[in-house]
Order: sequence, then C-alpha cells, then structure tokens
Amino acid sequence: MAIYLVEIFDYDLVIVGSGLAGLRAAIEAAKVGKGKLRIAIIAKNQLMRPHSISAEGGSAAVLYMDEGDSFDLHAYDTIKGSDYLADQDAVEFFVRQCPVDILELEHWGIPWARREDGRIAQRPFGGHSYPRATFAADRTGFYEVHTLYDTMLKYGNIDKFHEQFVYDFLIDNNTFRGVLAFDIPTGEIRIFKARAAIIATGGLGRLYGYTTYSHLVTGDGLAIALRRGLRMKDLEFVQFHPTGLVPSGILITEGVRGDGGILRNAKGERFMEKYAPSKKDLAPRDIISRSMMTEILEGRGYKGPDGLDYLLLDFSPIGDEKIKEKLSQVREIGIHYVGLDPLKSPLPVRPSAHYTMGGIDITTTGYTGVTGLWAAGEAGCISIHGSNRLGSNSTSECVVFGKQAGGDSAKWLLSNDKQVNLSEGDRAYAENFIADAYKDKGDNDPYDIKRELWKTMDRDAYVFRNEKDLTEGLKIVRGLIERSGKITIAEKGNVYNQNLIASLEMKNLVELAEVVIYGALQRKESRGSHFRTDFPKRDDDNYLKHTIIQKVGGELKLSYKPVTLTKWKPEARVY
Amino acid sequence: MQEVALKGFGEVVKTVTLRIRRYDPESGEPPKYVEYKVPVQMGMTVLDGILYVKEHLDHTVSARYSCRMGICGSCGMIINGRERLACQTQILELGKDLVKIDPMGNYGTVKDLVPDLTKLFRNHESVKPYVIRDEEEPKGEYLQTPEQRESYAMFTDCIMCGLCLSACPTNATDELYLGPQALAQAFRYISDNRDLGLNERLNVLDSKHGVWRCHFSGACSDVCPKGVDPALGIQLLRQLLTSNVFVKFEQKGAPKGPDRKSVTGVS
Amino acid sequence: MTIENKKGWISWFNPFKYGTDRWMYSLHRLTGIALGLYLIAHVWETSNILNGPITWNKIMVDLDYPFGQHFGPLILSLILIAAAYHALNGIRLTIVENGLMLPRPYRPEYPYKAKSTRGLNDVLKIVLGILMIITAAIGIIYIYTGVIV
Amino acid sequence: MKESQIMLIQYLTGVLILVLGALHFLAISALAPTKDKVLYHYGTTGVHNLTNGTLYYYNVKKIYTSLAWGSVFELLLTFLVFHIFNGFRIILSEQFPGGRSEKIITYAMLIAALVVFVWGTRTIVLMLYGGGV
Ligand SMILES: Cc1cc2nc3c(=O)[nH]c(=O)nc-3n(C[C@H](O)[C@H](O)[C@H](O)COP(=O)(O)OP(=O)(O)OC[C@H]3O[C@@H](n4cnc5c(N)ncnc54)[C@H](O)[C@@H]3O)c2cc1C
Ligand code: HEM
Ligand code: SF4
Ligand code: F3S
Ligand code: FES
Repeated sequence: MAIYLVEIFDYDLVIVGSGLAGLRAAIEAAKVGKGKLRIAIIAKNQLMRPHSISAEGGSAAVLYMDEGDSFDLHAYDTIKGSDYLADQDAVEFFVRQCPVDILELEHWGIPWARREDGRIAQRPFGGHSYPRATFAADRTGFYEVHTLYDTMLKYGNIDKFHEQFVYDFLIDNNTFRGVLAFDIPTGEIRIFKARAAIIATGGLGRLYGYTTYSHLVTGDGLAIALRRGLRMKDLEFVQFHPTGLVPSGILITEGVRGDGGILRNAKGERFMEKYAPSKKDLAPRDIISRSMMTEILEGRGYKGPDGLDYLLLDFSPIGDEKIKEKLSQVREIGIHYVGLDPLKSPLPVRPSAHYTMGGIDITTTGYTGVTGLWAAGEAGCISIHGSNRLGSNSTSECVVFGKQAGGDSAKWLLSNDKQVNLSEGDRAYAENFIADAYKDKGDNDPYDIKRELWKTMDRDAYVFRNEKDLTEGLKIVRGLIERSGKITIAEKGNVYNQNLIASLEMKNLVELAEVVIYGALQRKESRGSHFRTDFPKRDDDNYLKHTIIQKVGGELKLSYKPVTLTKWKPEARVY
Repeated sequence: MQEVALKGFGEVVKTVTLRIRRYDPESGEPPKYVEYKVPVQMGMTVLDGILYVKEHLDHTVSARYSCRMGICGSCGMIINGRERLACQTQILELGKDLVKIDPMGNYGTVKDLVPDLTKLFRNHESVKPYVIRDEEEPKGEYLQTPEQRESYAMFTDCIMCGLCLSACPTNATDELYLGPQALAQAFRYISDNRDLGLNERLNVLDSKHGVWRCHFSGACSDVCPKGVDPALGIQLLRQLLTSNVFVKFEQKGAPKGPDRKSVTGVS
Repeated sequence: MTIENKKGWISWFNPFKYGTDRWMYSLHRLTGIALGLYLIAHVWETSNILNGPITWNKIMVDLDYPFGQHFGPLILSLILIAAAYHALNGIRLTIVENGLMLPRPYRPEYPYKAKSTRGLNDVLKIVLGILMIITAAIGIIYIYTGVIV
Repeated sequence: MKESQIMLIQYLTGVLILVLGALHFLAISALAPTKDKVLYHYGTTGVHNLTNGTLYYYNVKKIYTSLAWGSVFELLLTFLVFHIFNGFRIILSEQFPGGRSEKIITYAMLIAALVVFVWGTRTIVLMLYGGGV
C-alpha cells in the first residue's frame, strides 16, 4: 500500500464505460475521426463484460414499413408508454435512427434471428403495438455487446483499458479536462488527460437489493456527475421489471410473454386480463408490475423466501420447441437458479428493479452542457423513455445515441484544437483522493451500509410509494450518507482491492439514493413507473415536466424543465 | 396450477467449507489455501458463497464477478478440480461438504481467484473477429436464412470466460497457442455467410501455434458453460484448411436484401 | 506482479474430471513418446545384425534378462498394446481432426453436452477400441506362444 | 512449409505406418521366409532359446536380405522417422514455445531424424548387399 504510482495518459477522447453506448460511441468516434483522434475506452470491468450483456429480449426498430409498421406508430407507443413525459422531438429522431443502427449491427455480424426468406425476424414486446423487437434468441444484449466489441477491435486507434475504476472527472469552469481512475489489477492511479469524454457508465440499479442488474451497476458515472454539479433529470423514475426470478432477481425476459407466456396468480387466474384487457400480459412494464404487486398485496400470491412473495410465469402456451429455440437462456437460468425447467414448470417471478429512466440531462447528441463532456446510454437522459421505458427501447437507445455522442464529440474534436492542461494540483488531488479513501475514518463497514441501503430502497421506494415511506427512507438514506463518511477499509493493499472499490461504490449509491427518494417525494402524482398511493392520479397540470436535481454546495437543488410535445397530446393511458 | 417448489429457499440447509486458494502478490508469500465456513441456503451458488465470505468473514478475498447470471463470463474458476462458472454452480449440487476453489490455470494469477486474461483477449483479437468485407457502408441488409445462421450461431454464444483455455492441455504448456476460444471465434466468422475474410485470417490460423496445436482433447467443449463446443469449431476449421491445401476455398458473401431506404425509410 | 499458474505437462497425467477424449489425448501422447523412443532403440538394436550372431545374441539376451526372464516379451507386449492404441486412435484422430464424422454446427440445448466428443466420435472409439483389443490380443498371444490366431 | 502441409503428412505417414507396420509384424510372423515362425522359444527352464525362432540370428538375416522386405522396412523407416520426429517437434515446441527455442528444436529434430534415418538405412542397405556374418 501507500505508493501511488501516477501514470498520465494523453488522449483526445476518453469513453468511460463499455456498455452498448460506450462501445458504439467508440466505433463511431474512430470512424468519424478517421485515425486522427487518439481514443481510449475504459471501464471498470473487462470491456466485453458490461452490464448490457444481460439484456435479453430485443431491440426495437421499425424494419417492415411495408408490412404495417411505421415510425409514427413506434413513436406513439414509446410516448404513450412514457406516460407522456418523453420529449417527443427526441423520440421522433430516435425511432428514425433505430432501423439504421439495427441494420448496421447486422452488417457487423450480429446473429439476428432470421425469417425463412433470410430477412431479420422480430418478436412482439410489451407496450409495442407491432412486433418490432429485433432479437437474437434471448441474449440480444449479449450478442450486441460482443458484436460491437469485436467490431471495435477493427479500429487500430482505440486504446482499450480493462478494469479501470473511474472515481472522478476533472471539470472546472464548466470545462472537462480529464478522467481520474485507478487500475484495479495494480492499484496504480491513472489520469486520463483528455479534450473530451463520453460518460456511458450505465444506470444505478444496485440501489436495490432485489434487482435484475449486475453487481457492478452502481451508478458511479451518475454520482460523479452529480458531485460535479451536472443536472440530474427524472431520477425518481426507476423501472421495475415484472418478471424478476425469485429469489435472486435475475431477469426472465419479457420475450417470454412476447412469445406467449402468461402471468398467473395463486388462483391460477390470468390476472392481467383484468388490468389491461387489450394488451394483457404485453402491457407496459409499470402497469404489469403494479398489477402484480396488487395481486400479491391482496393475497393472491405465493409466500416466498425472505418476504419475496411471488406469482407465476407460465410457459406452457409457448411450446417446447419454441422455448428451446428462442428462450434457451431463460431455460438455463430456471434450471440453474431455482432448479425448475420451464418446459415442465412455471417460474416464480416478482417485479425487480430493472432500469433507470433518468440520468444526466443531455441533448439528442449526448451533450451535457459542460464543454467537452458527453453522455450516452442509461447514464444519460435524453428523455425518450419519460417515466416508463418500453421494453427493447433501451438497447436501441444505447446504439442510436451512443453513435450520436461518438460522432458529435469526434466532430467537435476535429473542428477545434483547444488543448487542456493538467497542473501539479490535479496530480496531488488524484493521489489524495485515493489516500483519503484508504484511511479508516470510523468503524462502519461498507457492506453493512450497502445492505441497509438495499433494505431501505426495496421497502420504501419500490413499486408503490407514499409520503410516509419516502420521508422515512430519505431519513435513513441521509443517515447512511453520514455513516458512509466514517468507514473502515479492511483491505489496505493496492492489487485488486475490491474492498476499496466497494466503499467507493457504496458512497456513490447512497448519494444517488438520496436524489431518487428526494425526487420521488417532490413528484406528488403518479406517472409511469412512479406510483404514489397518496396521489394515485396523473397530474398533467402540475407535473408534466422533468425533475432536474443538482447538487449545489452539498445541498440538492430542485428545478423543472418542460416536456417537449409535438404531435401527440397527453391522453388517458389505457391498454 | 400448483405451487412452485421453492422449498428450502431462504433457510440454511447446511454448513459447507470453502477452501479458497489465496494469493496476495504484495505479501511476498506463495499461494496458500484458507478455509471458510459458509452457511448454505438452497439456491446458493459458489459465487454467492464467495460473496458471503467477502462480506462477512474476510473482506480481502478477491474474485471477479458481475452479472451473477452466467452471461458476462467474469467468474470462471476451478471448483473441485473442474473449470466452472462460480455463479452457475450450485453449492448443494456439488454434493460435498468441502468445496475447493482455485483460480483458473494457464493464466497468471493477479490475486486470489482473479486470473490475468490478457492472453485470452490478445488471442481473440489476433484472429480478426469481425466481419471482413470490402464495402464500408452497405446499402441493404445481408440475407441469411435460418439454416445459414445455424451454421455458425452456436459459436456466437462464447462469453469469453476463458474456462476452455484453463482446461485445454495444449495451453497448459504452450502459452503461444491461440486456444479454443479464439479458434472457435475464427471459425464463427469464417463460416458466417456475411464474411469474406478467410484469407486474411489464414496466416494466423495456419501458424505454428494455430489450429494444428489442438489435439482434440475435447476438454474445452467439456467445460464450456455455454455449450459452445469449440472443439467442433476447431476440427471443422481444420477440415477447411486441409482441403484448402488442395482446392482453394472460396467464400461467396451473402446476397443483399432490399436497400436500406426501402427497408427503413431512411437512407 | 501476477504469479504464473500454468498447469504444465504434468496435466497430461490429470485427465480426471473431463471427458473420454481428454484421456485418449493423454494416452495418445504418452504412447507416441514411448513408441518413438522405442523405435530409436529398435533401429539401434537391429543395426547390430551387421555385427554377426554373437553380438546379436548378446543384445537379445541383454534386452531380455536385465529384470527377470520375461522382460523381453513383456516389453514387446506393452509396445504392441501402445502401438495398437496409438495406431487405432491415430486413425480416429485422422478422421475427426479433419472434421469427418463430426456433427455440423447445431443448436446447443441445455444441459449442454458437446456433440463433437460424442455421437459418431464415440462410435469410432468403440469400434476402434474393439479392434485394438483384438489386435493386441492376437499380438500378445503370438509373442507368448508363437501361435497366430 | 506451412503447418497444414506438415500436419497433412503427419496424418498420412500415420496411416501408412499402420499399413507397413502391420506388414512388419507379418514379416516376423506369418509371412517370415523362415521355417520356424515363432518369436520366442522357451526352453525347459522357461529361458528364451536363442537358437531358434524368428529372432534367431539367421532367421532375421533371411528377412533382411529379401529385397521386398528390405523395401518395406526402408519405407516404414522413412515414414516413421518423419512421423516421430515431427511428433517430438510438436511436443517439444509446445513445451518450449518461442521463436528461438522452436528453431533450435526444429533443427535438433531434423538432425536426430537424419541420424536415425541414416543409421536404419545403413542396416537395411548393408544387409541387402550381403552385410552381417
Ligand atoms: C437484465 C436486464 C435485461 C435487459 N434487457 C433489455 C432488453 O431486452 N431490451 C432493451 O432494450 N433493454 C434491456 N435492458 C436495458 C439495457 O440493457 C441497458 O439499459 C443498457 O444495456 C445500458 O447500457 P449502457 O451502455 O448505458 O451501460 P452498461 O451496459 O451498464 O455499461 C456501463 C459501463 O460503464 C462502466 N462503468 C461503470 N462505472 C464505472 C466506473 N466507476 N469506472 C469505470 N467504468 C465504469 C462499466 O464497466 C460498464 O462497462 C435490460 C437491462 C437489464 C438489467
Ligand atoms: C509406431 C509407430 C508410431 C509412433 C512411434 C508414433 C509417434 C507419434 C508421436 C510421437 C506423435 C506426437 C504425439 C502428439 O502430438 O501428441 C504422434 C502423433 C500422431 N500419430 Fe503417431 N506414431 C506412430 C504410429 C501412428 C499410427 C499407426 C497412426 C495412425 C494412423 C498415427 C497417428 C498419429 C496422429 C494422427 C498423430 C497426431 C496427433 C495430434 O496431433 O493430435 N501414429 N505419433
Ligand atoms: S468457448 Fe466456452 S469456455 Fe471457452 S471462453 Fe467461450 S464460453 Fe468460455
Ligand atoms: S481442449 Fe485443447 S486440445 Fe483442442 S479440443 Fe480443446 S483445444
Ligand atoms: S458473474 Fe457473470 S458469468 Fe458469473
């Protein structure tokens, strides 16, 4: 311990995060830069293992206009799904770009499922009025990541850094200057001096204990942005996926229902007929999640372990052959994790934290407003998902807007040669940050705090929320923030110190938890994924606007931003 | 519909000892085994066990993990002598009270259970694992029938966990060997009807440490957690190379579908 | 600062926990080495024929008697078994390593069982295994009794 | 040479060795041009009898002096030498991979192969031309 080698790299563009958004941005920047830009892509796990790899169901794109799909239909579905909180100009831009990027992936070798005539196949997905989820078995995200990763290898001028934990950005005077990270395998501090960066660090799913997210999705990028004064938009909207596998929370894709699977309660009823008579099991996720929780709370669920009461996802209407072909991963998961084979038995499911609709407030090109800083993917919030994302829209979002951010930043870099400089102070700051993080400042254990956070969030900011729970939750979380400053790091070594990482991640999580709960408290209406039992109605008069939260001097500052409406006027949302 | 059998989930079934190989490069000591007693619940995977140790018994145990659903490929290790994904191995299914956990072999060990996979990534990169075509911006989708897709699809399932390299006996000695993962990926792209890059890959594949260093020991396919069957890919690749000695093999390239404008409305 | 964790050649002797092909690989390699060394010795041994019957007989006796009287036939039998194994497994490898008698790419189905090491490959193993036993048996009977079956 | 070509020969020589090896076996048994086709004769004490059997000096000599068998042996030797030393090269270069060490291995194997080949050929040729006593 204690010797911090500081290595300084000099790049034009640093991409933080190697999820779909980050990878796509890197490729686009390399293409646009035509070898003239020095690009680095860094992530805290190995580059081909971002969380995007877990995405299962599909990516939305209008591919068959001749067969009845259309951009307007996709846009309308998305906007209605968002409970009218989506910025409609962004959505229109998005739906037009989707097919282009889906085809681009095809050219790069992704094994999309095919129809007999050799063209790309699509499957139905929740909330979409046309089967437009382009898929590859039930590992869509996985194939997308690997295709993009592989394609990235084609470009010589992208330097790849695996396992770099980013802990801060250098931003002053609203100008970005560099990324501070340490190399996990050696513990060496690395300053990536850069003229521009793209934040593609994904969402904040591990705020919750019961979640479909990978262990590593701890919202680091968001937390750093928050600390650095960037605007956080709509963070209170957290999507709960209806079918998380009990007890681990692992995702059972919506594709199951897309292909014919049915949700049943303890009485064996197909209860979604009651809540969404026309779309039934393929209603948007917020609606299904609420319906499921209603069933469970009204006693029509099964008793599960650790209070994780559950309902059943019935595979029998799908047919064995189709399960084996299109849902092989789900089958594997069922057998591995609960010992149940979907061919023979239904799976126990319950809504599980799944997606962060909010994020850093950005434009459709991913620009954050800080000179030289872009964001993309789940970390950013362009507001195409509004208050509830439709399944399969997010992987598309990542490639579409990852490309935009990569292209835009590269163009900006080519068109100006403004350099940035590091000072001795930056180096000292980078070192002190880590030196400080190693210090014992109290006897709290980072893992204890994390577990407590999970318990709080799972209880107080779950599918149904109310004033009392949220206030209580906010109090607990603020206590945790306090405690997170007084922790002990048991491990003092430099090499692969996951203990240090866990403590930094935990700090990020508690700070974001505060924003999420605070935002939820302030939004006194029910919209999309945010349902307040004390305000069960949507309130377009007062809340048809984006929540913007900024951290100013340690305090959360709330403001609002109007929603852009173009063609579609808010209307009641029935399915 | 009957209740789903989640019996025993959430209750401790028995206590199992995890014997973990610890190695801390900074201590200057050689690797040693340390035992931890872990209360095991139904459904608890070896990864859960390691995380339990990490959070409750010894914070300094290191392992690589992320998705905990067997898809990211982080958590390959040797469990009771065999290469497995920790997050896909149920402790109870191992049926033993002692679970021995080693880092993957044939890679350097960074710390505890964390292997240094640089070699795997380097080899993967060296076989040019991407579709090689002349045209930069094709105008339409490439057509591919479900059968043509099936002819390479199984190899796309590789999660780059690197378990196969740990099990492969050639890798046990030959660190320059490309390894089953990279070779299977080479075959995956070569047999994809969209690709035209066979010739560009030949000199890497047909090298002293390329495809011919596989002796079909099958261990790679045996341990592969995703059923990729890299051994099959390698042998089929070899068939291609042998026949290429006599008759030059030609890739045709997939036919193109309707151009993009008509597919997407955007050009 | 990583520490080397190579399994090394010692892993030829640890084919446990994997499938049959892994065993056969180890055996093929070990028999290959043994046969190769034997052949070198054999070339030298037989070259003594040039030195006349006395030397020849001395060599034959030396090779037979260093460790008890049946050493010669025993070694010969072992070599024969090794040769039968290596040769017949070699045939199998020549076939499957060139992609013949293997399945075409298929859709893996959980629980995953690789097909390349099974199926026709297994049939080959059995057929050639039987042949191997027959060959070895014929050879050994001949070595010990002089009877050709 | 390309590795694929070398390995093709490796497989080919393997198969040829099998054929010629079988002949070789027959040479000292069923087809041996000698009256006594038994490999080992045991005396009453169970001791190998060196005045009889195919391994008896004059019997062996008879096989060697036949041009047909001599050619079979020569071919077998050629294939075997290639097969074995290429096999050894593979094993050794897997054990000691690296440009330099592999070069050394290749040449060492080449030389060893030549030595064995020459030594074996010498026996066969000299025997054909009336070597031995
Ligand atoms: C289980 C699951 C299934 C899903 N299925 C679908 C689906 O079927 N269809 C769909 O459209 N969407 C789906 N989604 C949503 C979609 O997968 C994600 O929104 C999307 O993949 C996010 O991608 P990303 O590139 O923004 O970030 P991520 O993939 O989360 O990548 C984040 C990257 O940032 C890096 N990073 C994070 N913090 C740091 C740090 N401190 N330092 C350095 N690097 C860091 C990480 O290493 C990682 O590489 C699913 C999500 C989940 C959870
Ligand atoms: C007595 C004679 C033989 C000797 C001394 C011999 C020796 C060897 C040696 C040393 C190897 C290298 C081992 C390895 O790569 O693991 C080898 C490989 C091989 N042998 Fe033989 N061999 C003999 C007969 C045969 C026969 C009859 C065949 C069958 C047709 C055969 C087929 C093969 C094959 C196919 C390989 C390559 C294995 C691989 O690379 O995977 N060999 N042999
Ligand atoms: S082939 Fe299988 S074992 Fe090898 S890296 Fe890929 S998934 Fe892992
Ligand atoms: S284990 Fe190795 S030897 Fe070949 S079949 Fe697999 S690569
Ligand atoms: S943690 Fe991702 S594969 Fe095991």
